[in-house]
Amino acid sequence: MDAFLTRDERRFREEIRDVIGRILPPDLARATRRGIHLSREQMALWNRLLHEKGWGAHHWPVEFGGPGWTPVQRFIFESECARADAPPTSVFGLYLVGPTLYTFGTEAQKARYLPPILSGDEFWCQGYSEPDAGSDLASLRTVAERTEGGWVITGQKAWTTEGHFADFMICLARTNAAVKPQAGLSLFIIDMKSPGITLHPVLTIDGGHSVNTVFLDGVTVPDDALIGDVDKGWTYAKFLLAHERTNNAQVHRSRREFERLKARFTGERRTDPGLRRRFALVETDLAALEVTVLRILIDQTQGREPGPEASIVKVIGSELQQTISELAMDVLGERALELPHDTADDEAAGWTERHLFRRVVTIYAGTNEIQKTIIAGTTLGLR
Amino acid sequence: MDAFLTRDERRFREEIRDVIGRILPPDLARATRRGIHLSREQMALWNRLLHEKGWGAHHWPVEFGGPGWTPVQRFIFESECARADAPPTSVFGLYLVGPTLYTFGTEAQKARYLPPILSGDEFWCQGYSEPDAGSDLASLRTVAERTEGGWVITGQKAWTTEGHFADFMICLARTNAAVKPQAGLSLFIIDMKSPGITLHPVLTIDGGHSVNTVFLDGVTVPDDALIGDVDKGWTYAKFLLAHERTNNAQVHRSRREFERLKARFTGERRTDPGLRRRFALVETDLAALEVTVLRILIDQTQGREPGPEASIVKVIGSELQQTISELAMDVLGERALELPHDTADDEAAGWTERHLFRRVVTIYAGTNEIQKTIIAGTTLGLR
Amino acid sequence: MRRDAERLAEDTMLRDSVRAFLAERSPWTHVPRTAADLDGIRAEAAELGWFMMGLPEAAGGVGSDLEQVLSVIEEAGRALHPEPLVADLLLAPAVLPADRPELGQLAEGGLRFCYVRAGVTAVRTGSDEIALKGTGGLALGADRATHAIVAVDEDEPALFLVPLSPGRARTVRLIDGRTAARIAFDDIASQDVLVLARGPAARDKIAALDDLAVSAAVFDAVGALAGGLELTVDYLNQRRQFGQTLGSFQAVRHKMAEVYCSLETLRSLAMWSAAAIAANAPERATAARAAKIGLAVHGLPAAGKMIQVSGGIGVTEEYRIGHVYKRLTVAAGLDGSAEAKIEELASEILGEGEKAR
Amino acid sequence: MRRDAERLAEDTMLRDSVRAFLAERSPWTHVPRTAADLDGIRAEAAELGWFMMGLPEAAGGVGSDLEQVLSVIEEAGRALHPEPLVADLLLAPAVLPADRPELGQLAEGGLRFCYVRAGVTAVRTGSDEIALKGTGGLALGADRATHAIVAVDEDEPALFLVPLSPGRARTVRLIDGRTAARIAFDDIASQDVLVLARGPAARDKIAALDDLAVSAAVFDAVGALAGGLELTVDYLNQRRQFGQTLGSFQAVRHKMAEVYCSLETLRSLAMWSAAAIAANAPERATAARAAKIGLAVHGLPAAGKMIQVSGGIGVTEEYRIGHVYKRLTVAAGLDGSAEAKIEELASEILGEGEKAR
Repeated sequence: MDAFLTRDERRFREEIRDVIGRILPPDLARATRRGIHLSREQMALWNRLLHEKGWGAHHWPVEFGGPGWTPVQRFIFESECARADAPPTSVFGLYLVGPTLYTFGTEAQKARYLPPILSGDEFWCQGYSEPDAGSDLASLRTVAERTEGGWVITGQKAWTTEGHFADFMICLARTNAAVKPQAGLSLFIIDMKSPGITLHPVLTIDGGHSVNTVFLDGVTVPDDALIGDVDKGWTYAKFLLAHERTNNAQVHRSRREFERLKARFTGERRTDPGLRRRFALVETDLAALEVTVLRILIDQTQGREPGPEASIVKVIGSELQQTISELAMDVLGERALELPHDTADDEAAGWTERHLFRRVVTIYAGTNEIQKTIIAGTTLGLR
Repeated sequence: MDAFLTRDERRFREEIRDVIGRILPPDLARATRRGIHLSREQMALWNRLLHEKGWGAHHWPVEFGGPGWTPVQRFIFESECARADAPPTSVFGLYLVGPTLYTFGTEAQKARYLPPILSGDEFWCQGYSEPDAGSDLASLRTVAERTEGGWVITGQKAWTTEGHFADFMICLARTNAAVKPQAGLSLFIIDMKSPGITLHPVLTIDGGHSVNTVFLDGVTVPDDALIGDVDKGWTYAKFLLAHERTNNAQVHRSRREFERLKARFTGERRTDPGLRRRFALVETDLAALEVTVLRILIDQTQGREPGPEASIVKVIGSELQQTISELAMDVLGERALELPHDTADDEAAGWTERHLFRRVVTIYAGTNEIQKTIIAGTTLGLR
Repeated sequence: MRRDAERLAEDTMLRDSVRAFLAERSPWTHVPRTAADLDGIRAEAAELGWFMMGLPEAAGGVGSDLEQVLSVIEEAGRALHPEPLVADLLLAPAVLPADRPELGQLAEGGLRFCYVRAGVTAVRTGSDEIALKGTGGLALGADRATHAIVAVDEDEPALFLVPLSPGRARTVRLIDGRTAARIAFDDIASQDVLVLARGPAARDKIAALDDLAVSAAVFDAVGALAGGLELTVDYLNQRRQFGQTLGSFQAVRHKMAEVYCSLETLRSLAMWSAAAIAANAPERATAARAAKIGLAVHGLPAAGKMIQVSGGIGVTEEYRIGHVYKRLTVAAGLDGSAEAKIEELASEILGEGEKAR
Repeated sequence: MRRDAERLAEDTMLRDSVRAFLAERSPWTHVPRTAADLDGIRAEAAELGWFMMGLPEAAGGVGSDLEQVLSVIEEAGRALHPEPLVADLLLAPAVLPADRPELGQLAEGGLRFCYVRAGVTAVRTGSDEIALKGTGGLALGADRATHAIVAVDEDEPALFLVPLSPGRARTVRLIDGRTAARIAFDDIASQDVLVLARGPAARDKIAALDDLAVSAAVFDAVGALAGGLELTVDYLNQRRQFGQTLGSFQAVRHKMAEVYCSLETLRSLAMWSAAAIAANAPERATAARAAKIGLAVHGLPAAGKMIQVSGGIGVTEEYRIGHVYKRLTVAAGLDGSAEAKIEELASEILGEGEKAR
């Protein structure tokens, strides 16, 4: 992708690469290669190390602690983090809660909650989805009732990633049953240590634990736990989904993993014509996705609104993640069939776990079917 | 597929192969290889030659002139015809009109119309589709009005293959506007020489002419032109669509063309790993389709109703036809880009014409989308 | 496939009884079964005569044909039954001489076989002494097997029966809940190694075993997919979103139609390979190759699509459809990749690419 | 791609004017245009300055950059304009010395170039005499070209400019309504052959021309697809079936979303190759390869899907979408297959398969 970068940006990349090379602990890189369910400690450590450089939240505005980078610089930074096998930072605090709070929160909320997200000291989870409201948030049933000086929240949240070690939940709850389903929702901050919260771990298809079901049984929150206005939660939630969609493409992780896979693809199998062909096709699609993401970011740099191509990177990126991990399974052969926890082969364990877990990427954050419906309607104008 | 055939069936195959080898004129075989829009004379000649052997309508019951073969014998016969590059016989008379008439027609209709179909002396076209009723037959607008001693038919028929040389049309027209759309349709026989009929040729994407739009402007037909009962046309039409679905798989033509393509795939390109891989995948899918068709036929032989697998062969077979012709285009390279009429390369001309024309096979006879909806509902029971 | 009415009725009865037995005794659970549990199920299956099905009559067989034995395998796949049965029901009966006492013990459920391919070589140590060297490839059930059928596919091919002492191989737990092992043969005493075949006869037998193993693996996969399809249709007809059942969405319906097309395509390939094995037809190897290819290019994506239409629940460990996907992943990954079979098939139908250069 | 506001405004103005001109002067028809008709359009395009765009300023160029010239190509693709423009707008300006008189004639629309790859060899007949041998591959517009740029890619690579006498090559009509020819060079007098480059410099120039030609062909395809998408969305929003618009069916919507994903993927690859050419970046050849691969694996299937959702009308000669499909088929099939590019790309990223053996 060098053809798209300015000389300054390439110099910036060298600097970032150099710093990351120095600050990233090797066993964090190894843990990132080996699996996807990292511990809070591992993610927090990396967040803290970045924060020391002023890069704790590289996409936040400068006034809230961001480094003031252009979208292309962020692209480069993310790419370099992936390239070094740095662990992902926790997506909920940094991508979901932070922007929500600095856009819609009170000054007090910003002052209280943003700094510990930035530093990696406090973790968040999302409380949007419910057992009967996954992609269809309008039908969610968790209810928040007004009480003296606050709200009482009751309901059940599903697919709560990292809920078992989060400090807070950003929770969407119904505050008005009288209006149409999407209009009566509000956003709340819930302290996960509150009485009335019970968690059930949900194991995913790879056998790992990062997802939970959260039961909210009359959980009391104070008045200032409400974000923005009452009954406007759906608007806020939608606002966020429309931004940061490029994050869902996961293009940098895909690139890095694909480069590792190339290195693993050695010996006799390297002549397998079918596998070679699939490598070339992935290379093509991955490069195209990198350019598409860059197109969106360069548009942003030039002050233009993201064009319609922004709607497609989640669909393409998630399918590509699966294509790459399927190729990896075939490259690894028998090794990839062993239970990841049991095998001594780090690389194989990592691929197997990722491959299985990644059946989810075409389902979460709005299934690809829903994304396609949106593309057809909003982008293409099909009626 | 030999593993599925009895010794008698293999002997039967030898006999058929031997006869076809003797009676098929070489230039008919060449014309079949070179293109898809055969003339009436070419199709009629082959039909006549088969009729001389008693094989004019190999799938009809003995009492109407069929040879009395089992479904598996018919499979073998069709396979041998394709293998010899025999031209297809006209599908409308033999597969659509014949079975309709011997199932629902009067004795007089059978006596008048069946023998010339059997011998190849009279050709038929279908008058089901309309410009606004392709896959959605229930919305068709052609009207038949009762008159003294007959009916007057007015409307417009679309996608009328072979209409320009057919003697008769089997026409679906609305006879009752008072009932629900599908209930008020009737089936008529129309003499194509009747006053009031105008044809417009419709060129297809390959530049060829086999399809027409037919305007019916107050065309008068006698009472005995009605097939079966008034207002039952939809039932009759559906009955037929449910049978002979294996014909839509076109598995024998696909096999033959694929074998020819293997032979063409010589020289330097034969080592192209991507093309080799695609050949192997087609071989797999083609073999699977042959077995699936055989499964349906063997079920019939054993007196069982066709199982749910009968619904899928049109979808699979049509997609496979396209996959094969796409592979052919890549095997032929530049040669395949020349207008078929212009090129001296018979094989390339045939492939190019077929490739382009075959964009239609996933659309006609009920689009594959409609077939999938049927599979999901009727076969799988999705609600 | 071509059966008379009597045989068809017998087939149906057998299939129903196997399905009912597994539903009762081995209902699906995401929790791995204990060895004791599996032993109990095996003992009852033996009483039902499962392990006599494939035996020649001289060895106490009950005259079942290949199609019937494969229907048991298919049902085990449908139930995602974790015990590998292929070596016991099909491979051992195909290669052990009818007079071997092991067949009788097998019939009673007392033995467990595994089939070891790749990685092992044989060395003559004396005039009639044979020593095996090396560690075999990952073999299903090898961790609990009492006997290994070992194929050596070298210049002088050979096929051996090797009794295994318990606990000699480390159990490898697979992603689909089944277990396997890689057996090291270096320290097995020569006198314990029974030669089943040597030379060209061994080559033929190994080829036949390979095709049989692939065919059976594909029948297992067909069963797993068919069970998954049933489950998924039920789920889609119940679960509602945006005010309608999931099963009413056109995109979901079409995806499921494609799953069904894939399943029946795979079933056809499995049936072809079975027919070719039963007839020992020249197309036997081709059909087995095609079946393995079909497993990878049709079966596995179909399982993936069922996860997709199931949504979130599809990726949870406690829901069955993910285990269908994992069982097929294991089947596709064991005993040689589909990519290799694609290459073999290409060379078969087009000639060697390299030589043509 | 990274343009300041002024440049962006200029881009938009250019694109709009080209689109308007082609809509007015070359509205789509399935009937092949006459040569006179094409000549008339060309003369007007020349007056608008199209053929000056790619020229160096010394030769009368107007300072357009590659991105802008490619936007003209893309618009010509969108209009399915049958006249090939790539050799005139991009290739000739890239290889002819700035002082050649042909550039001036080109700017006025008086010349037509074609690019001939493969099939031609060069023989030294005297100290400075060159004779060309052989017949070139199928080259777009070669039937009407006044000059051929001929690449000889042998041990001693060379690049030539050859004037062509009218009517020397038989017109080959292509399926997409464009015309081409295979030019025989055997009887061309040596003194008529102008050597543009020789040796390593020629090799570099040929590689650059090849990448430029591929990139332009993909921009043409992107334009054709984008025009087809617009047409198809309109059609789907109008045409009704089963009481609703076709565009309201979920299966149709999803297929169209996939078409859009394919189109934007292809556009990204085209933009990458253009950026790499403009920067003469090391990734130039990789990007061109990827663009050609994308044309085959994303572009062509997307065009096929649009035919499918259009139904019956989609396969008629008088409707435009089939011609989009045919234009992409020609683009994919000319100048080396995508399969070959896939192989090249695999070797580039993985090393030679054969050597690793």
